[in-house]
Amino acid sequence: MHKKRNSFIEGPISPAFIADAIAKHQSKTEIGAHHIFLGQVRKDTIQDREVQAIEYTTYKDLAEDIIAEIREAIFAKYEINCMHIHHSLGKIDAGEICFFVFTSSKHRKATMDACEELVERIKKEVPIWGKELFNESSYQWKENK
Amino acid sequence: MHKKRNSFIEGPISPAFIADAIAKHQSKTEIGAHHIFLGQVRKDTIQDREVQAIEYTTYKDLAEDIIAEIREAIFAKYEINCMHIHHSLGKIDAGEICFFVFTSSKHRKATMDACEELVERIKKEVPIWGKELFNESSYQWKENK
Amino acid sequence: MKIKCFGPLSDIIATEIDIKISAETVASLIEILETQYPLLKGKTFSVAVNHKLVDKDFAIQESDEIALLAPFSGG
Amino acid sequence: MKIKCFGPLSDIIATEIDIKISAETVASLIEILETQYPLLKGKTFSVAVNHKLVDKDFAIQESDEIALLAPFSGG
Repeated sequence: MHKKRNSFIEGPISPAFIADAIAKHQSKTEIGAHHIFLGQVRKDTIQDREVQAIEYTTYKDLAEDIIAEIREAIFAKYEINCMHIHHSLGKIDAGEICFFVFTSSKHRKATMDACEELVERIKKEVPIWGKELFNESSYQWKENK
Repeated sequence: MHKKRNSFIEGPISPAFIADAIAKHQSKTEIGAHHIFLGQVRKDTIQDREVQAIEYTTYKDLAEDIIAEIREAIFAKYEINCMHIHHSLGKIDAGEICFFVFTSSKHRKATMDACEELVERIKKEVPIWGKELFNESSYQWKENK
Repeated sequence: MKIKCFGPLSDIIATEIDIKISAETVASLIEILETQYPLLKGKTFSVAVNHKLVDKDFAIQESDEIALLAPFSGG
Repeated sequence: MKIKCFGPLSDIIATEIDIKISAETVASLIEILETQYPLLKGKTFSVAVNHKLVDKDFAIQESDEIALLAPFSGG
């Protein structure tokens, strides 16, 4: 059985957290290429109202299982050395980072493809919901296209 | 005329430098997606000799012109908000980062494609050379496939 | 029966309800919920039973944890 | 004439030489260099004159900065 991982972080993902994740790979000298995707909360204007923040919730028990399945599938499909997936929960202000996907491998092609597929699959398959918060306590539920 | 940029950094690119580049984008709230590529020096074994470091040189006057042309072409081709390109010069030890490409845009597809094309074009078109240093002062010139 | 509701479904029902419902399958449970919460009708969602995604004809028991999952919007 | 050599070409010639050569084009310059540095023969490289990539029939002058560029290997 796979060890259950904690893919969720309360609050925004800080640049320092990302730097730390990068630094941890410097002893892995078989790695030649890293690919990082970062999702940042946009201050979209929707019918004259500005998105101030997105509040994320998940159904954690199911989400971690699905992320574990996706990880396994990506490791089986691409020759990559490691992958890291982090998603924020709670209120993330516009301009802050809420999603961090990090793949590493010997050569760049595999890391790029793995990173891209991970991002697509997580957005589509993992039970996470975003609530776009406007001024004055109004909101609308985010929809992924 | 485009302002000449300094794309080169003496020595390795530190995780803190990358974190700083990410943090600078948090005020740009129209951005929804960042893509980062990092090249890391591999400790390859070539005919029983281990690569300890790569020493990078460039022909700077020409390199900056070519990078500026590539930037312009990528901005024309993809809907992206910004891009950053950094390459190390001098001796970069195995495990350290020597190449950093960073693209940002409203939606993820454009950032991914722009980042991938930037990496390919820079490796192919920019006059940079890597010398793979082994133990005991022997070396061989790196070849891009 | 414990039912958790996620995303916009939590606005229609609640984040969690514990109600007496005698339903043998997911499909019959949804039918009953639709009469109690008419706004649920026509909504797209998936269902998990005890943390596993299941089909509409999946058999359920009083002790199960049911989750109604609106379309995901992470990232 | 100042000639800079990059990558493996710097091992064959030097990182920079300043030599008297009367050559009117890049092609004739290369021909002369190949007689002085026989290891240059058969090597693939591109040529820049005053920081611009040029073809082999490009006309050159004594005051130009010539650069011989081995295949690139950045990244």
